[in-house]
Amino acid sequence: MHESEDLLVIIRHAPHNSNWLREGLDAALVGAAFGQSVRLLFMGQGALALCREQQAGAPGQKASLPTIDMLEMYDIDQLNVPQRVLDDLKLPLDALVDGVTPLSEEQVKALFSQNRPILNF
Amino acid sequence: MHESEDLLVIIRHAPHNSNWLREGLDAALVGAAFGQSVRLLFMGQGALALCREQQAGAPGQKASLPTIDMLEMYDIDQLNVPQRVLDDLKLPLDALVDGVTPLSEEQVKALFSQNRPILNF
Amino acid sequence: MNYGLLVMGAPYSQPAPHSALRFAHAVLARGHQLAGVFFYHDGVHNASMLMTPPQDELNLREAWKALHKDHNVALDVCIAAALRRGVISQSEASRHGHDAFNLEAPFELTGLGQLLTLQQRCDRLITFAS
Amino acid sequence: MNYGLLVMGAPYSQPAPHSALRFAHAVLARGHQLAGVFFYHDGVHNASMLMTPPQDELNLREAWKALHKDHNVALDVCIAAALRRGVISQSEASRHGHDAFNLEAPFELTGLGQLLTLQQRCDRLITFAS
Amino acid sequence: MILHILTTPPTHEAAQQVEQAIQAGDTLLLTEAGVMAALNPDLHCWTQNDYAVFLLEEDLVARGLSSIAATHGLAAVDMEGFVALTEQHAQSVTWY
Amino acid sequence: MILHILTTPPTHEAAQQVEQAIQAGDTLLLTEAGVMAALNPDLHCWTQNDYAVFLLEEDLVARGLSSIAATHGLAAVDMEGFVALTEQHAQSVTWY
Repeated sequence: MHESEDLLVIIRHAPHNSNWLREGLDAALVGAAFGQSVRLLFMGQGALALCREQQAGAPGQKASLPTIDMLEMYDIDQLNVPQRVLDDLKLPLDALVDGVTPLSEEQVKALFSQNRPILNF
Repeated sequence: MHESEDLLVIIRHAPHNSNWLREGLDAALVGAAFGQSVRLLFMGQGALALCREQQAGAPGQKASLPTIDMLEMYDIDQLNVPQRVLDDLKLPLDALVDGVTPLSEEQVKALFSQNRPILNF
Repeated sequence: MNYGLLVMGAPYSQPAPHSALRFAHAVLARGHQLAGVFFYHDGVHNASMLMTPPQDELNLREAWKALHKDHNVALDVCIAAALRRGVISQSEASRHGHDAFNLEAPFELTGLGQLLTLQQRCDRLITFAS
Repeated sequence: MNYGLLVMGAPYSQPAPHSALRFAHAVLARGHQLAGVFFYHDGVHNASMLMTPPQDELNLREAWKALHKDHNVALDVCIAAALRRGVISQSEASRHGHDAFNLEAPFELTGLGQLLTLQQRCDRLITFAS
Repeated sequence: MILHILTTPPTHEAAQQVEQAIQAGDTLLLTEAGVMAALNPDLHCWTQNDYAVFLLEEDLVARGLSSIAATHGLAAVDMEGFVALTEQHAQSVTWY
Repeated sequence: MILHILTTPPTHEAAQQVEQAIQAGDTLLLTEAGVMAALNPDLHCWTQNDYAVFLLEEDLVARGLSSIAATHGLAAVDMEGFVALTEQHAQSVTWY
């Protein structure tokens, strides 16, 4: 049994490229609905999930931004992204939705603790 | 309608990682069975398809080396790999099956001609 | 011109079929012919009758079916790629001892040779894969 | 110890389920318990009764079924991920107006909450994805 | 002349592979995840002069990268423009 | 201590991501396509001393890379060893 550290859900896939993003966010929402405190870490292309101007895609590809907007209703207010990811992608912070907190390399590593359940999408 | 240049089939996926390798080789074999002259170009991880020591994988993952060995029976004897791929992967030529021809950067580009049908796997 | 499409991604999991569908309509809108779509690799899942997306999302199989109905586009599915992925017609299902099936017309299970034929008879073969 | 597995790849297309199956047997061989396997993302295709690999290849669904029979391992499939990919049980099929279905016991369609429950009640949750 | 269609981000192996295949006079069309290249105007594809490069507008818009691409002055085509490019090139290769 | 499982080649984005997450004392297990790292003994994971790295033997064998890994003196575990690693680490993360 785990101690009651919060669930860390890692999102590494961009909108529209696969169903990974949506299915990762679903896992975060269900964790929150189960009463877990959920922290989200966006790595790599996952940071694109936070772009404020994203929309629906080609026919059949629903927008994922409404799910991002829904997170706060589930008390998921920890939206973290490594500063290094923003630098590597050349993604300006002001292109992202509000409430995103960039993390230093040490802060990222500190999220990985053996007592914390982790789901990596 | 295309002129009768040979079919170029590009293989870019390694054994056991997906079904891309097998399905790409199948396309080459069917092209040959249809009377097309087929040339194979192995790029990126696809070069691993040529490793002479490869075997079957975990349960349910069949070996693909027998298919490589079968190519010659279908008169597919042009097994090309960019020299740069071998360099990048640090893959020694003597770890590969017989009959592989490394190509220079110019030779690789020359394979791409608008009159040649291409299938990219 | 006469076009053919090769689609190698599964609906909802990969953008390839969604892009391909939109491209298909744009090809027709520009006055070209679309001879056929060949589904290979994970693209065979486009043909599944059991695909059940949420009600507010487009059912891609129905969209391909409409393309066939309205523009007579052939919808060919590689039989070897389909069977190993659990996409199967009634006749193949009974041949392999299954009670159910999930592929029916206008989708047709065919050999890979059909792809090479499509490539030869079309002016353009465009691949959609992600 | 008590183990749970999360499998997120399709048979034959991704190595993840093949690795997971072999890991499952090794876990049991070392005297551990295997409480359950949760199939998510493209892993839902592991449950398809219509999967028809060539005769000289292992049928992965049958291998999972044997694991359930011999070691009482629960085989849970995420319902939302499964339905959009065309993997569906008899009751869900009739609810959605399909004449056929391709998932039956010992595989069970369940909610994603089952994954979080598995993670909480197991000492180890190991993810297989490629 | 060949139309190369790239559906992966610039960090993906396929982006290096297209560089090995593309020749002067060819055209490169970035679609799906390929439009992530719009974030970085220093990438080789934007700084070279051997071949034309276009982004697919609908994929830029879907990912919220349309205004960034415009800021960087990068050329985009819509789906009709994609079809036009296939008309102009006898052969196409998709890299994924 | 966390067991990190990497299933992609060293060129894949996931290989960079695991480097951002892994800490001194953790363990890295390379499985599936991850065993391609055996070809290049100059990779960071082989030259650092902060964490232990293992290759999964069955995936090396399947890809014909077993003797190359042995030549480079790289450590491999079998499937039972994989289970043993999960026993020793309370938490695991798979990078794919």
